[in-house]
Amino acid sequence: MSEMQDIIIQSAEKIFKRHTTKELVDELEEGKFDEKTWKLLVDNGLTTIGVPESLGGVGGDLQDAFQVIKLSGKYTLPVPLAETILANLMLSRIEVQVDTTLRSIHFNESDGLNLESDKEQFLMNGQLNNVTWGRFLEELIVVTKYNHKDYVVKVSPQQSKIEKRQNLAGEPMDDLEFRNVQINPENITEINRESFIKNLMDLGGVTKVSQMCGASEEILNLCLFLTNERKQFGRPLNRLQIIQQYLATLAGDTVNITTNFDYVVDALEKHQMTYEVANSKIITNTAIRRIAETAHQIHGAVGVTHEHKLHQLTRRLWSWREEFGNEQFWTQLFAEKLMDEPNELSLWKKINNQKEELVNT
Amino acid sequence: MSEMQDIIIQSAEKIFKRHTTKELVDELEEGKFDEKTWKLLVDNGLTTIGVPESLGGVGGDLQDAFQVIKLSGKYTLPVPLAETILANLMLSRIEVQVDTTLRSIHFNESDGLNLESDKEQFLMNGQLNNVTWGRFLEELIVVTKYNHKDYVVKVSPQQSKIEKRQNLAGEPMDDLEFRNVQINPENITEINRESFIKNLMDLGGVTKVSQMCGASEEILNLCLFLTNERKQFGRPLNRLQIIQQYLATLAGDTVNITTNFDYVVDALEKHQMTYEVANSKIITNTAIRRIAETAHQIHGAVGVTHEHKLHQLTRRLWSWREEFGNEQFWTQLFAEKLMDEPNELSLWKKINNQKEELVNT
Amino acid sequence: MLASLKLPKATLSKEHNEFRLEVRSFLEEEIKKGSFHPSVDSWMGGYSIEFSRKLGEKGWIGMTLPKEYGGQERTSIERYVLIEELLAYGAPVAAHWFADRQTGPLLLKYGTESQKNRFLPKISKGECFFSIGLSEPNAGSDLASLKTRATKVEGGWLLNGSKIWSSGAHLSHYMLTLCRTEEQKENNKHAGLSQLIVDLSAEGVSIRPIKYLSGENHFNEVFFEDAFIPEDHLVGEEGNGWVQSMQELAFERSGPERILSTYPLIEEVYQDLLTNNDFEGMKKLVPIISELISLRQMSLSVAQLLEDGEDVNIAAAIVKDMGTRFEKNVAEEIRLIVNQKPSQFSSNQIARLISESILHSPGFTLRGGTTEILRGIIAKGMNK
Amino acid sequence: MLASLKLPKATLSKEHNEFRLEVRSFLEEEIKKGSFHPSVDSWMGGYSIEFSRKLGEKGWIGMTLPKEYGGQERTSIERYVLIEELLAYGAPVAAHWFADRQTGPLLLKYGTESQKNRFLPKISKGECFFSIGLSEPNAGSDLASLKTRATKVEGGWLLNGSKIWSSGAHLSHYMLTLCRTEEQKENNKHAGLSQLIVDLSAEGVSIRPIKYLSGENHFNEVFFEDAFIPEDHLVGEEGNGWVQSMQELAFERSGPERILSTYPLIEEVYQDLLTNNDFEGMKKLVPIISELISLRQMSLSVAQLLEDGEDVNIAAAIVKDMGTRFEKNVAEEIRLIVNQKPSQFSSNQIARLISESILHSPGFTLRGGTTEILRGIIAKGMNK
Repeated sequence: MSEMQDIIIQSAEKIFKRHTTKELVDELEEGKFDEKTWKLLVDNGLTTIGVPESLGGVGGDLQDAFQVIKLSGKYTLPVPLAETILANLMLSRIEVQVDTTLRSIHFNESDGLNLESDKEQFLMNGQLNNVTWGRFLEELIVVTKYNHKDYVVKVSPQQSKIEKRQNLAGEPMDDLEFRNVQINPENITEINRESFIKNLMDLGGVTKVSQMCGASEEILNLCLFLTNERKQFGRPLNRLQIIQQYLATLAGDTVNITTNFDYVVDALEKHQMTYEVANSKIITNTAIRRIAETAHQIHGAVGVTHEHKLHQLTRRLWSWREEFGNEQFWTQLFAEKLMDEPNELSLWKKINNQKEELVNT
Repeated sequence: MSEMQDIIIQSAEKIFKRHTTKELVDELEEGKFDEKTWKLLVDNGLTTIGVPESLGGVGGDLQDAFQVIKLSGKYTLPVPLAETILANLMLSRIEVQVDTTLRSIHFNESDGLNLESDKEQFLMNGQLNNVTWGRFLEELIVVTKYNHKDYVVKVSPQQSKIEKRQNLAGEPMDDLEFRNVQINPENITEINRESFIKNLMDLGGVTKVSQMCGASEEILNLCLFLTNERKQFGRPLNRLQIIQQYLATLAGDTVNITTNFDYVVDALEKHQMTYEVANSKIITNTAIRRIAETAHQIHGAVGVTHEHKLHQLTRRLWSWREEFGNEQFWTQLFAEKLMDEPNELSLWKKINNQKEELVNT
Repeated sequence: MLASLKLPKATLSKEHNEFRLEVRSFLEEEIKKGSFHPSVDSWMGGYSIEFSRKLGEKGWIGMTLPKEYGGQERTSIERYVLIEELLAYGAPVAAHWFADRQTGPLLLKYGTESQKNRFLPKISKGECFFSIGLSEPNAGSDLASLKTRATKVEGGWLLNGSKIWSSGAHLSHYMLTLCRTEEQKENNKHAGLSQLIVDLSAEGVSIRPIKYLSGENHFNEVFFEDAFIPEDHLVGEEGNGWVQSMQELAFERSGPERILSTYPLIEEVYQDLLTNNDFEGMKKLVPIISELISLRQMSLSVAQLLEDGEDVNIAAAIVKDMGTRFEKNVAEEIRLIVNQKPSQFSSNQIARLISESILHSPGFTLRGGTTEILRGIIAKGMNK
Repeated sequence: MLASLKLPKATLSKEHNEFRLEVRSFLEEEIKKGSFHPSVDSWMGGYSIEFSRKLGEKGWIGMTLPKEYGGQERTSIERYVLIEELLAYGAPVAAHWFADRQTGPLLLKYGTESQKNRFLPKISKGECFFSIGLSEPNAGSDLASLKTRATKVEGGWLLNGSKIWSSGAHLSHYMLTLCRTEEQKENNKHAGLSQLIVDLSAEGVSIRPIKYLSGENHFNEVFFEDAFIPEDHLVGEEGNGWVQSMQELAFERSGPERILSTYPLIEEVYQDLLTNNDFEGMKKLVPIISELISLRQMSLSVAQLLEDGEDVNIAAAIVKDMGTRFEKNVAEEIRLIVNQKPSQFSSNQIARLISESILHSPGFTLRGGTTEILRGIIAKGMNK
């Protein structure tokens, strides 16, 4: 954890709190991009957090970055701060300079992208589906092949044909079609595909976990507030036994995923990763279903109105759990890891990191 | 439904009620067989119910048989009435005469039985695992091959080497080893294996569903009684909101499986079977987990003592759900059926029996 | 087991099955013609005046009503079959839903001859839509503490107050409104309530739509400011409104709309699994299909109980509790079977149906009696 | 988020890991020697005087106690690691369990010098077993309404009454007994209670075993008829028994024994899936392993909070609620992964462990505070 973390977090929260109103989030759903908030984030260096200054970032470590992303989830920021931070973190991993561009990174195993050369330029063709924030991005980072090698390519979604779709939260999730889009060679970087994708899924998975943890904490706050304020038959709701049972399970799920979040970020930071991200995304995704359901049941009819804040959080939870691998994806990966490792180790030893290198560090 | 059903049910219930005490059930667990009750059941013709008189039974239809079996579950009969009725029903399907023998039928896909001929006799060799009631049976019905043909064989467990095991309810579930056991040719009947096994799994599955429904009804009774009688902080338990929620879900699960039971028996009776048994065993097995858990949670510490009646029911539920196919077995079968049938029919049409023969009957 | 928990096994006759096929071919024809696209929760969100008219022409609205009032005198089991088919195919039935399900039977039972002649034929033709005015702002689940007040004046009442969560009021002609016609009494909160038919286009009546979380518009708040209600718009007995309303609610708890709201998604996924020959996926779909089948059996049994004139209070609450939880589970289980990101306005039908199902889910276990209230009814009912 | 819901991330040091390996090789050695077979819920059902003695020799009972009283002065995090290993390997630790977990720390905090000198070294050697006497017949969850009464006499008290659900009392030397030393007061049910050490072999003390549903014997009812308790068997302050007892309970809610009771089954199934190269089965085991990992993180975090001297009331209740539900789920999920019928006394290890797990399950969410009580504590705690 960087020493600056407390200060960074506090100043980020101050900005988010002051500038993210329910109305601004509503406006996103109506198709407006909140330029003002975005500029503020850029001006405060929040979009390049976690990237070393030598690569154009403001510095800080992964802890800092994910804590800011968690807060962005809590305040349901109507701009793609999490996406841009993630894209910048990934660029910095391959030593590419970052800047203040509004960018995101997109990867889908079934992407049908194609890069061809055309004299000094390259041409990109193909279709990308479900690109979050697509229509508003200045730059999209994609992974593709050229001449049997793997590359990361920066491309502008504005040069594609955009079919506007949206996710469950009303955030843009567009289909982009690229037809002979020219790519400048300087926007192409060769990569080791396997390690890049693994890295991306790990950081992407934890990005989503961060956002979901932030939103879940805020949901718990809303539920505690409501059940304390609102009365039924003359007593505050939280005096009802059944409401208490709901609040307790809601708190349990929330504490579970947020505690786990701290452990997974620590493991990422220390590069001591085996199954941690899989585990984190699985338990967080699984908890989301109960958290959203319980919160709505507690809130009753008021909570399903568009006027209420609750759905801005629950709809995001339902959307975010689908990104960077759902439960099935990570379960598959985790199971493979469990099958792969040497059979002579018991499960207990495996989940207690009984490997020489770990015991000796 | 036979016209005699009401009378049969009433007289059966009278016998069960009078003769099945908690103590007798305890004694079974201590290894004693309740000869007296068994004789009473035989004398009252209950062991051959559902088998036509022409084949040695007392008559009645499948409805009658399964209603009696359901009651035997409710009263946790410490004798294998359900098993003997089922064995007799299966014998009657292949036109074999039944009698008052204490018998059961055992089938397991992995059974390693072997029949050889030895002059006029046959010799049986092999191992059968998890034979319910094994040590107490006069006769066991098994399925085996001889000379590329399939046979049903009557054999006496008393001629096998018996390893005494038990199921979760403390009922016998023994491992039997047969070594050169002589089989009289009149105890061998050729069968069409595929249809016999299908029949056996269907009738066996519904037998278990019947018992589980009976026991679940009794559990609900115990819970209603307890929560009405017992007080906490001066009020009957059933005035507590959380207890009400438990009672309601318990009632829901119980009504669901018992209602479904009536539908599946009707379909069996009318030979209008497609997915009905699979469906019934799946939903009943699934409900059992919740029913047993909720009943114990309602009963608290008192309910986990051996002195209390509750565990005689819940432990049987946990045992019975494993017999004649668990959820995985029937799910596999149901899924196969859903994949097999013609694709042009929608699911909706399939589950509404939109097939010419059914619409026209 | 308690008598109230014993449900009869209902058998659909050959005639019922033939009627089912008749409805089904009509619906398949309509889909082919493009008159609607199957959608989930179509009894809440599927609004089509044209489609309602067509059903009216077929005699499939108010079909249990006497012929003299425009009905078909068919049984409630036949109506049950009809509703199942409409919902399974995701047909747009929201417009006439409440008039068909509640107002028609209510008017038949309590209405005056002139009310029956005036409203029932139009309801049956799909030309007269009703909304229900029960809940009020800030009243929560405590329905008995209603504040909306009808003051007697020459020839009728002046109505003041407001109603909330009225589905479809912005698209309906009338609202069946429960209101206070006498002062509230300390010792009997249920006394002094009456049911009035409010013309939603009348002076003094205004409607404020309440957007649902997905941005759609189903609910409304309806305000009354000295709205004049003519004398002959009183339904049933003055002061008997509470009893009449509660009967209305209990009768409609266990219908197919408490089980099938998300069925169109199941069907689509089933077809998808078949097409892809995905056996592992099919195994995961089996528990859903199993639950669906047994819930429909229970629901049909309750319909039979109703037809037999028995008390269905507990049984209906059980079906609604379990059925609505099932409706909610459907999308949650299916999202782990198919590889489709929920996406609104997607070109992929499954991605769209999952979206609709998840967004509509929170309402399933709230509308028409929350899970917690239903369970209270069940538990208390068993202890009587 | 509320401060009480923020748990610190605890880090196990290299030394902790080395200690873990030390415990582990000891246990593997013992299993190899056949001194025990791994079983589920071994802190309740695994009774072995020899094994307790061995742990005592290693210094692994009462290990956080000061050296002058026979302890090792190790941290509670080290004890945490020890307990995890013991339970994961299903070692028989029931005999000394309560003496190690509760009585030792209690006596250290509240005991007289002479009590500490007399009991603590023996506890640490695994030679002195304690049982806990809290609940009474017919009292339900209302612990404050205790009736067992100690009447002052020359040199001590005469004890009358009875205690119920005392695990292991039939095998223990002493019982730490909460009883009334003053008349019950209307306005403060918690006043006038004291903790006495009762010698279970003394005259006037009798023990009636209560068979568990599986036929095993864990619980007892303990009767006192004019049993003489010497003065110096009072623990702490006379009249302060309620506060002392509640501290004891809260401190021990979130330990590994609320998560790992059924772990030996998970391990066995994991090995089985590996051996059979069953990938589909492994995928079904993943959610269980995931939940296990995150629950252990939470539990460790609470141990850290305790070590830091913070209030753990809510956090510990959360861990116990979730952990014990997890313990219960294990067998239910696993029975659908492996193809083994639960069978008691089976030669198949999985069949036996599933049996034990299912039969012990009902107790998990009852003992040490029921699910419902814990959730009440959590909800009320958050609203303070």
